[in-house]
Formats: sequence, C-alpha cells, structure tokens
Amino acid sequence: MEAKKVMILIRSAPYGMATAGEGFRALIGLASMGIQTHVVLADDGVLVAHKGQAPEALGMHKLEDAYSQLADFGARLYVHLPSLTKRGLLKDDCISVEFISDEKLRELIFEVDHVITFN
Amino acid sequence: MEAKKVMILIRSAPYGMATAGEGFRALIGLASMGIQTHVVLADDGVLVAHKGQAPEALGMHKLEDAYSQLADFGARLYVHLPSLTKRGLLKDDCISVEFISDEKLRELIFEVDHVITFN
Amino acid sequence: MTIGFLLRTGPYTSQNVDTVYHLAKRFLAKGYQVRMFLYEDGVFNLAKEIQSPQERNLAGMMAELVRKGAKIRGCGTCAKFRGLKMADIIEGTKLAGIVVFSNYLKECDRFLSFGF
Amino acid sequence: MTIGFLLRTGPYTSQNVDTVYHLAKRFLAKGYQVRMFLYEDGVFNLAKEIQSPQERNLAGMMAELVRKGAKIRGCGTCAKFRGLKMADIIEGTKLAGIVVFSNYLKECDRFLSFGF
Amino acid sequence: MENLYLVTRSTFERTAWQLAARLAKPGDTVCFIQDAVLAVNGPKELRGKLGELESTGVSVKYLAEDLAARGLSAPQEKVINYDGFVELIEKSKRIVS
Amino acid sequence: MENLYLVTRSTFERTAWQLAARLAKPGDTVCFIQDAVLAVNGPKELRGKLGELESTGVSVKYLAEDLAARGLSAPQEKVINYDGFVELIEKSKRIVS
Repeated sequence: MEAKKVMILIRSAPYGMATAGEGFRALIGLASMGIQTHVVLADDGVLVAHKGQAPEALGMHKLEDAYSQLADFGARLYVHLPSLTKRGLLKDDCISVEFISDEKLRELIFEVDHVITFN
Repeated sequence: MEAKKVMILIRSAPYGMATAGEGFRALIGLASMGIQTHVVLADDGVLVAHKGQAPEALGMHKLEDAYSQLADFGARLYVHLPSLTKRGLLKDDCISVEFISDEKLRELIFEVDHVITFN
Repeated sequence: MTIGFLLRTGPYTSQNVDTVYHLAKRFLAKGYQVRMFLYEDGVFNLAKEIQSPQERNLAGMMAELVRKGAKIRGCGTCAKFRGLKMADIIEGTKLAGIVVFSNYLKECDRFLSFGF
Repeated sequence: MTIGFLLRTGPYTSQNVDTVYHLAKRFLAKGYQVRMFLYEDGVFNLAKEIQSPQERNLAGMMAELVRKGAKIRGCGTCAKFRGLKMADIIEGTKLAGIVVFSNYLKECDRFLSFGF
Repeated sequence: MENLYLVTRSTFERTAWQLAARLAKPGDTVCFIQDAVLAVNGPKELRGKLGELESTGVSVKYLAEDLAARGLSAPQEKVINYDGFVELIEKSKRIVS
Repeated sequence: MENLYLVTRSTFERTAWQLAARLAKPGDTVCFIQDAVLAVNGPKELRGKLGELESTGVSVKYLAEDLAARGLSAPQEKVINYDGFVELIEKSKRIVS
C-alpha cells in the first residue's frame, strides 16, 4: 500500500447541512493517519472560511475555528476564488487560506490520487 | 375538528430521491381519510407525470402508474405548466392531468387550509 | 392555536430538526399546541440510543418537547423500511400511521413542512 | 483493481445506495476488490431490521455485496450520533473509525463519493 | 397577513427560491432561513426579483440566528429573530415551503 | 482517459453541474446519472456549455438505466449502461463528484 494524496472537496455551506462539519471530522482523521490532504472549499463550501460565524444560538460549534487549525494537521486549505466572488464575498472576509482559480484547482486535482467530495 | 382542505406540493423528480414516492404514500393516506386533497406537481416534480417511465432496471416501482390512480381516491392532480415548459416537456408527454399557470396555482393555494410540501 | 410540523430529515444531517425544535419550544412556551409527524428519515430523530458527546442531543431535545406537551409521532412504515422499531424510540412518542398525520392536519391552524 | 466508495446517504431516501450497489455488484463480478465506507446517514444502510414488503431490501443488497467479497464498514461515531449500535447491523459488516477509511483510500485505485 | 413563503436551501446551490418568487403577492412574506440566508448576497437574479417584489408590497425577511451563524448580515428592518419568526407564522394564513 | 466528472443531482434544481463544466478539459468525461439525467433537456445555459465542451474534446455521457426510469432519452452515442459506466470508472484516473 503506497501512500496516497487526497483532495477533500467541501461544497456545502456550514450549519444548514452537517456536510462541512462531518467533512472536517473525516479530513482531520485522514491527515492524522499520514495521508497527504488538500482541502478545497468550493461552491457554498467557501462559507466555511467566512469570518465572524456565530452559531452558538443554534447550539452548534464554530467551523471557522475548526478549519483554522488545519495547518496544524499538515493539511493545506484552499478557497476556490470564483465561488467566493460569486457569493459576494471578499478575500478579506475570510480566515487565512490560499485562494485558487479554476486552473489551479484543476492542477491540484491532477496532483492527487483521489478526490473525496463532501457535497 | 372541522374538515380541512390540503394541497400536496411535489417538487422533486422521481427516483433520485424517494420524495415523490413517499409523497404519494402520504397523499393516498390523507385522501382515504376524507381530507380533500389537491396534488400539484411543480419544479422537478413535473417529471412524475412524464409518460414512458421504466424504472424496473433500478428495482423501483413506476410512479407514473401510481399517480394515474389519484382520481380514484378523490384527489385532483395538477401540473404547473411553467415548470413543465422550462424542463423542455410538452403537455402531450404527460399522463392525464390538469395544467395550471402561476395564477391558478396561487388561487389553489388560497383555497386550501394547509400546503404540505414534498421537496 | 395549534401548530403542526412535517419533518422528513434525520438528526445531525440537516438543520431542519433544529429549526423545528427552536420554533416548537417557543410555541409551547406561549401555551400553544404542537403536533409533529416524522416521516422518512425524520423517524430517526426519535432514536433513544443517540449519544452525542460534546454536541446537542437531538433525541433529548425531542424528549424535552414531549415533556412540554408536544405530540410527536413517527411514520411506522418509514421506520420499518429503516430498521427502527417501537422499542428503539424515546418515551412519550410512538410509531403511527397516516391516520394520525391526517388527524394532526385537521387539528392544526398552521402547518409547516421541512424536507430536503 | 480496487474500487472504493464513500456513501453518506441512507436507505430509501436517496438513490445513491442503489447506484453504489449496481456498480459494486458489477465490479465484484469482474473479480475486482470493493471497499465501502458508510458515513453520516450512510450507516443506516446496514440496519439489519430493515423490512421492505413489496420493495427491494437495501440491507439485503448490502449483505449480498458482503457475501460476494465487498468490505463494508460504517463510521462508528456517525452511528453513535444516530442511535445505531453494532448489534443492529448486518453480519459481516462492522462499525469502525476513520483509520479504516484511511486504509481503504490507500488500497483503492479508484474512489467515488456519494453525498447530498 | 396572507401567505408565508419559507425558503430553507441555499439560493446559490438550489433554484427552489424561484417558485416562492413567482407566487408571492402583495401582503405575502418571503422568509429566508437556514442556508437560504445566503440570499442576502444573491445571486443577482434573486436580488433583482426581491427588489421588484418588495416594491409591490411583498415583505422579505431573514432569520437573525441563521444569519449570525454564517457571519452574514442584512438591513435591520428585514431581520427577524426566532421570536419574530414565531409571530410571523402565527399571523400567516398558510406556510408554503 | 483523464478525469471523470460525475453529476448526480438535477441540473434544473441544483447548480452543482457548473463546477464540473468549469473544470472539465479535453480527454475528461462529464457523466450524468440519477436525477442529473434531466440534463438532456437543459437548462439552456447547460446545453450551451456542454456543446462548447464537446467541441473541445470533452466527452458527455448519460446513464441509460436512469434515463429510462424517467422516460427520457439521449443521442445513442452519448448513452452508456451500467456496464459502460463500470468501464468508464476503470478507465478514468480520478472521479470527481
């Protein structure tokens, strides 16, 4: 069993569905197991990186904080810029991430063995 | 407890989600209990009325046949025409239903006590 | 006033059950009647074995609504198709047929549907 | 060749489990290895009490894949949050942690995800 | 108060909001909750449509708790919290989701 | 064969197909299954985009069993059955859904 590189592609907004939260749990697990992991936020997934989340009144945990820790697990976090722009959000509205174009996203996909989608 | 009139609004295509099938089971139950029931197919729900469905290879039952029996249960079946047209389908592609405009759909909503959505 | 809910999604997967809980709690606090029919995956919100360390417990929240007076019933056929039995659900709730859903609709002044 | 699946939706609600079944059956018939990790509502596809009169039995279809050689594991944490226990699932399958998912990813030549 | 059109799913990922926008009439309310609060940012087609509806007397609301969860905001007069949402349901004849 | 972009949700109700359309390159395949087979009828924006992609060498496929279930059809050369779908997965380097 050779080491694999994977991309975790998060395509849903936080809180409405558990997708972004459950995706985080999976990706932390994979990164901890030594799987080289790129995390890409695309489509509504970009909301995960949006600053100022306050889901306490819903009794939920803040995903902004969770995803901010990704570097500690050796996973790299990217935001698909066209998805962000389409949603009327700016780079400054986001936690620290790397912003990528379609072209760069395509390159990242070609670098990995598997793409695991959380949609 | 006075008698109520309800509208069942089916908004999903058959087979991809169980929605249209489960909606049918609920509406047959309600109609049998003497609740006056209008059934409206809108958005992808219009596919329920599309003729020529053959889901046997998927191991599923044909919803076209199920919805064709609605009149026997005293429920009236309507298709939202703008939804049908948007999906490139014609009236002739459908089983026997009444086609309605936005205006008529709005009128039907005003006639009922509750709108139960299967989306 | 009596408020009814149809809830078709399960616990933790969708925010629907949270929305329904937050609304129902407030309606009950106002002295209103609450009726809830759980359909399709919605029946899983009643699973009494739900354990949710460090998270809200949705079955517990359903139980809280029941204690406060809400009537909550799950669709028996949906439960059967999903392997959930009467013994698996929280106290004060039951699995029932469409006849109960039908009665809820008759009783309710307002009705809300939450699906996919 | 080894084919992996991540399945996040439950039985009867979404067609995903059917799509995965129809693909996995064919891969197994070709002599390929199949690995399946069930996440979130996906764990319910293993519920051994599923009864589906006049309909396909999805737990039975999962069991068929296991008999034909597929390795199927459900996420233990997801199951716990949903009130599903080890005793509730079909023979030949288990609840497991992300370490198993991680091993499946390492073993697989192709990987498909099915969600919402 | 007439009908309440409730939109729950993201206006960027789903087209479900369009039926509410087609059917809402003066006196009705369109209320965005859960991921549908993303509607404060669009898409553009939705923003235009909501502007038209509001000019004819359709009320547009966003649920405060769902906005806050996602770090979003809307003009104060269009924001209701859960207590306001409860009142809106009471006052509406029917809820269409 | 390069990447396989798999679209499962209705192209009328969801915008998920758009990411596949943005990313697919010559040699890639975009395959519509489940409710996404409605793509044979649109929407118009999708039809235009697929035409462009095909002219550059992107392959577009629809799953036969899912078309038939819904009473839909597509040009024969674009239809694959489950056996063809299995082969498509084998031949693709990665599957992006």
